[in-house]
Amino acid sequence: MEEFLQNSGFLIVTMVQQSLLAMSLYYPLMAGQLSLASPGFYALGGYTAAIIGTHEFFTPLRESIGWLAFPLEWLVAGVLSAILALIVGIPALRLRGIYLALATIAFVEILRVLCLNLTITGGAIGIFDVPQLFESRWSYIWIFGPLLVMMLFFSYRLEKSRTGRAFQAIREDELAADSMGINPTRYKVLAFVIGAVLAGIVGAMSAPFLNTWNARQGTFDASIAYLAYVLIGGSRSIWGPLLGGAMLSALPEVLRPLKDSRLIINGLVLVFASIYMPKGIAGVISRLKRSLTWKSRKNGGEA
Amino acid sequence: MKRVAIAAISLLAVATVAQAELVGKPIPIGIGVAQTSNVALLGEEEVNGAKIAEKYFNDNGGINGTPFKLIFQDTGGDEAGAINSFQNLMNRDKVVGIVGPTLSQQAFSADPIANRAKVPVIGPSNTAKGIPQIGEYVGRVSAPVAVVAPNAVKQALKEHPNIKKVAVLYAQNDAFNTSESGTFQETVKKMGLQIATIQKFQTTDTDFTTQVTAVLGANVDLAIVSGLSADGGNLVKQLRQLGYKGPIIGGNGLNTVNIFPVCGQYCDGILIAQAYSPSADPKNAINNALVKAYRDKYKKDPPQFTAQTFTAVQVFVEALKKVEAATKKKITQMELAKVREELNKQIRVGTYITPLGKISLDHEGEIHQENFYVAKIKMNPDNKTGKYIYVK
Amino acid sequence: MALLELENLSINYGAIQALRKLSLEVHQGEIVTLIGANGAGKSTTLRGISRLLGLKEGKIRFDGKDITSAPPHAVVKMGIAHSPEGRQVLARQSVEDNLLLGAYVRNDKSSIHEDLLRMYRLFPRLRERKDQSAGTLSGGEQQMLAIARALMSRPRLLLLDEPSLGLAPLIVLEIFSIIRALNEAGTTILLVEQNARLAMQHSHRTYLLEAGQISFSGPSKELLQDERVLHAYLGG
Amino acid sequence: MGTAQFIQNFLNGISIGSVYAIFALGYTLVFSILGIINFAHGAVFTLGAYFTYTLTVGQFGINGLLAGLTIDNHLPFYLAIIIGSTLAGLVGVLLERLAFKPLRSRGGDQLLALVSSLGVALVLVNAIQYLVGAEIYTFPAEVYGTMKPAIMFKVGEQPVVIRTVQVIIFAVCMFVLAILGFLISRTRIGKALQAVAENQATASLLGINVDRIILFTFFLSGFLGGMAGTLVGTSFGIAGPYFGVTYGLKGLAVIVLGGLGSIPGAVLGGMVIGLAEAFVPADYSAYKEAVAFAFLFIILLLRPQGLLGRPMIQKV
Repeated sequence: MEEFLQNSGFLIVTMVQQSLLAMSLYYPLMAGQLSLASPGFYALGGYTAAIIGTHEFFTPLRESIGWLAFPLEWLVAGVLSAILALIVGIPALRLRGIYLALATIAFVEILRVLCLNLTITGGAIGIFDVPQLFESRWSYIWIFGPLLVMMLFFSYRLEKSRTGRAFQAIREDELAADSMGINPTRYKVLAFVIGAVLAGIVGAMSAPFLNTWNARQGTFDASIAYLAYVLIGGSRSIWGPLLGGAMLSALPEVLRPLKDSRLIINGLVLVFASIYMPKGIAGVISRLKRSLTWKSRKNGGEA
Repeated sequence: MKRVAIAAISLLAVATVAQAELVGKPIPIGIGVAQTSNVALLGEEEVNGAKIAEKYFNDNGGINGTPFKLIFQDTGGDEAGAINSFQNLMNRDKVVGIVGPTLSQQAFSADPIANRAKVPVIGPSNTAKGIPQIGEYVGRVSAPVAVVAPNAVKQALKEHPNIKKVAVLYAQNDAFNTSESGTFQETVKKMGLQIATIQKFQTTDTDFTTQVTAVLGANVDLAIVSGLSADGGNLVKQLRQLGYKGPIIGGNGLNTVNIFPVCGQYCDGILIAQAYSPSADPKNAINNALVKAYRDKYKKDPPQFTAQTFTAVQVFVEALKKVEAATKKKITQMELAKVREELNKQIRVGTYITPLGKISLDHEGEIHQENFYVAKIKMNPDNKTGKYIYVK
Repeated sequence: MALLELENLSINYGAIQALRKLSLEVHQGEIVTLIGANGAGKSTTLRGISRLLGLKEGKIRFDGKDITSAPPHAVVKMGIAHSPEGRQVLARQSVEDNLLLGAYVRNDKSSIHEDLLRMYRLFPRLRERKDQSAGTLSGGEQQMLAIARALMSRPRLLLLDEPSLGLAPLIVLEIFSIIRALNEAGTTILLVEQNARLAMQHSHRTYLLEAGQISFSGPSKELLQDERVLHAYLGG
Repeated sequence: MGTAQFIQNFLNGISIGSVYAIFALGYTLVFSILGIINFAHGAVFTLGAYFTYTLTVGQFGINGLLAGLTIDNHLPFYLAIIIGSTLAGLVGVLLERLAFKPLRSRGGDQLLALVSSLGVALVLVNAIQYLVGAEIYTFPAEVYGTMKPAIMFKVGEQPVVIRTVQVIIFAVCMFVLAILGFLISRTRIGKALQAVAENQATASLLGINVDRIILFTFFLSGFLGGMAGTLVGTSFGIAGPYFGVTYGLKGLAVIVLGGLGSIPGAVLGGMVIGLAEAFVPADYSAYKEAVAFAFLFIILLLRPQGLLGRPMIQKV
């Protein structure tokens, strides 16, 4: 068992981490907004943690509070992400559909070029030797895991709340929601900020997890990867991004024995998954569940 | 039933911990470089070097008669991929040491993990500052370019004493080129020359018209280009096509035969700062062997990353031999953890005569390389192939 | 023999069954009207015939040939033109381009031009606006355009969906006289209409559609006298 | 900035812009008809360059399955680019059949087309690497005959220069734009294409075989992509399997700026972004990369339909 965790621990934690990032896309989507900004906030969070963790300016602070520096990093990353999300979100969320997605992609790219050029972000090399919270990669499950559980619980509560119903209403029909007295802009920005804060915190947790941080984290490729997680997982329930993120991020590793052709197969899986699972993995599961219960009821009736 | 299962599992766990693992036979050495993604252009050169080294050293008796085998795990181009590759090599493939990863950024991510697991790593192409300092198990055979660059500038001045104004161009999204360019800029200033313009680009760029016309507008006498093969080669080509006639210095990233097809006839005359030269020392037997094997197989001279990866494998092989000499035991009869520890010690002892010339790794794992080279590119009449003519 | 024959046609919209085993016939040279309440399945029937909608079951025969599994464009080629409900003109294209696209299935260049002129004679208003983009036309003009465009394919069977929708009474009368004229010139017509009385006055036979099924059918003249039909659909 | 400098920057901008534009033409074509972004366009672009390379030079490098293979029958460049682009067009057709059509006929979420085209891109790029490695392949300088590599003229005392191959790309770009313009607004198939782009159901009621028009569009897009890939390849070399993919992102900025789905818009968008990049002052060249995206962000806020686009009905 220990050996298994030694070897696959990093991958398992990565699956949780990517699930969380997929979830960060899900909240705006709950309110009908296709935002691909998460990698930007993920990068911001990572830089926040890496800078607080390594910059000499923060040395006295780190020395005085010890391991509490880590939760502090998460907090600061969350707050900064929220502020940036408000600045970007308020103008950008007037856009819809693919236009919003494109605007958020632009945001991610602008941020990337900025990080590549600033001194504080370490330029192309980035920031390395980021202080560690745990010795082994597997132990990072103790921060990503609880965050995942918390987010699941949060999503569950959110869906049942007034806010969640407002999101739903906007997703179904923004104009109708508006006429029902729901302020679409407010809720759209709120959903965007929730996703941004989550991505920022995940980034702050990931900098120690990956040992280093640079401008290659949080790019257009990541935007598209997260979108694939949500769509292949299923965009109609929180389980979708969770499953999609976990499975798609594990796929290239699972295919590792195929060597040279592993990414070809990975691509084929994406194609077939989108064609044969239009409602995502979550959709397939709920259909299976339905057909099973239906069958058992039918069998029960006949008996 | 359940309890029995748990007991069995814990027994197994105890057993694996208690029963110390021996090194497999043939002795496994890991190669974790980028075989996919857009970094694969560099990774492929490394794979080729590793494969030639595997054949060469096994044909020459392996490790005192015991053969070794290389195990390849693709890192892809990102940090997580590098970690996954290293984890697989260390835990599943049970390698004694790892050659990799391709990029410095990946090294900052994956090397600490190998270091904590006490698995020796030799970087074949990680040149950023701070790599050997990651930990005691991390070393490299790729010299940080600070020592290489000044020579090229000196050579250019020797050939063209009238140089006054210099243009510096570099790929800003690449760690190596950014730091190399920094060194170039310092050198230029120290020599009392004027930096007339600094132009930045991306390794993914192809069109350099803006940068080139800025250089032309600045009326410089020397252009120094730090880039990788595709972008650097294109930049040189466009400089020449648009009428730049002065000397060009290429950074170490241009030290690859891969640029020949890119800039073709326009490659002619570029001064290249080299950490490896296929032709500098005709008496270097091991380099001759590498060059011959490479030519036989690929019909051209080996690029620097190929030579450096070959060297990394060579360092492992020779250090393994030293481990056997020191412990008076066969590697295959030793515990894996012990071999890794001893191997790491031996890597840092003594010198190696490699295709890079005479090198050693200091206690930190930093390479000390006796010779650096400056070469001038001479293109063949077909304008597709060429050679590096060693000038210093 | 019937020109068009529907046999036990069933069509689903998602989980909702819009048509249930509907059968009807249209003979060569007829004008047949399909009337019924909103949501009874009138437009669905037409969309089924022109193959815009997939069938759950049933058969469609046109001129003796089974077209049940033919794609929509093939159906047009065989001689069925469908002027859809609402403003289904190509708004970005000019009026003339819309008309020429109506003749997309034809290869006889010279007679296409003749037909174009014929349409302009039938609908002078379209001639006035021929270079305007279709999106700028009024509702009535768009309706005319849709009909004219359908005619440009020289159909043997014309499916007309709500030609009077949203039009001023005078224009409605104009359109119905055109329909009559077309029919006299040899085009068979299947008509769906809200304005049931008017449609029945201009047609040979009528089918009454209720909840996806035919509940009544017969010669229009007889149905116009029928108490129940009068009561339910003709507001009298 | 002097006149000469201004003209030089302008020419630089146009020449960079033509590359963006020529990439974007096929990209925007598929969007115009299906309302989706085809992420595999960059891969088809790359593939076209490799096809033409195979037909003209036919000499493979040292990595991949085809390592060391040499094909002795060489075609003249003009023939090779046509056949190579046609092959790329056929790949486009295959792409539509395998990755897009099944989604359409199953009525899945339109966004899934992004994922499946991404999957195809992944397959193509890695298949290329599997076959020919990640090496750089270049066309011989003679493909355009014996021309001077650059054109130089003087404005006042100041020299102004431009690479000949850039002039060729610009000319081809304009030529293609004219041909496409004619094809789309003057021919039967072009009219049908416009009808399908506007409303597929209505188009099918006119007897237009929508499926075939979509297929034709993908062929055209692939053909244009393949040709663009070849041309750009002659200018810069084929820098590995990711060569075209790197244009994908900036291509998005280009087609949005010009107006999603607008063909003249793609050309205009390319030129505008090329010019904007060219006029970035030398001291800020590090931020040049961000210019296109700053433009993208701003244009989306001010005029989401782009410079030449029509106000859009939501498509996806």
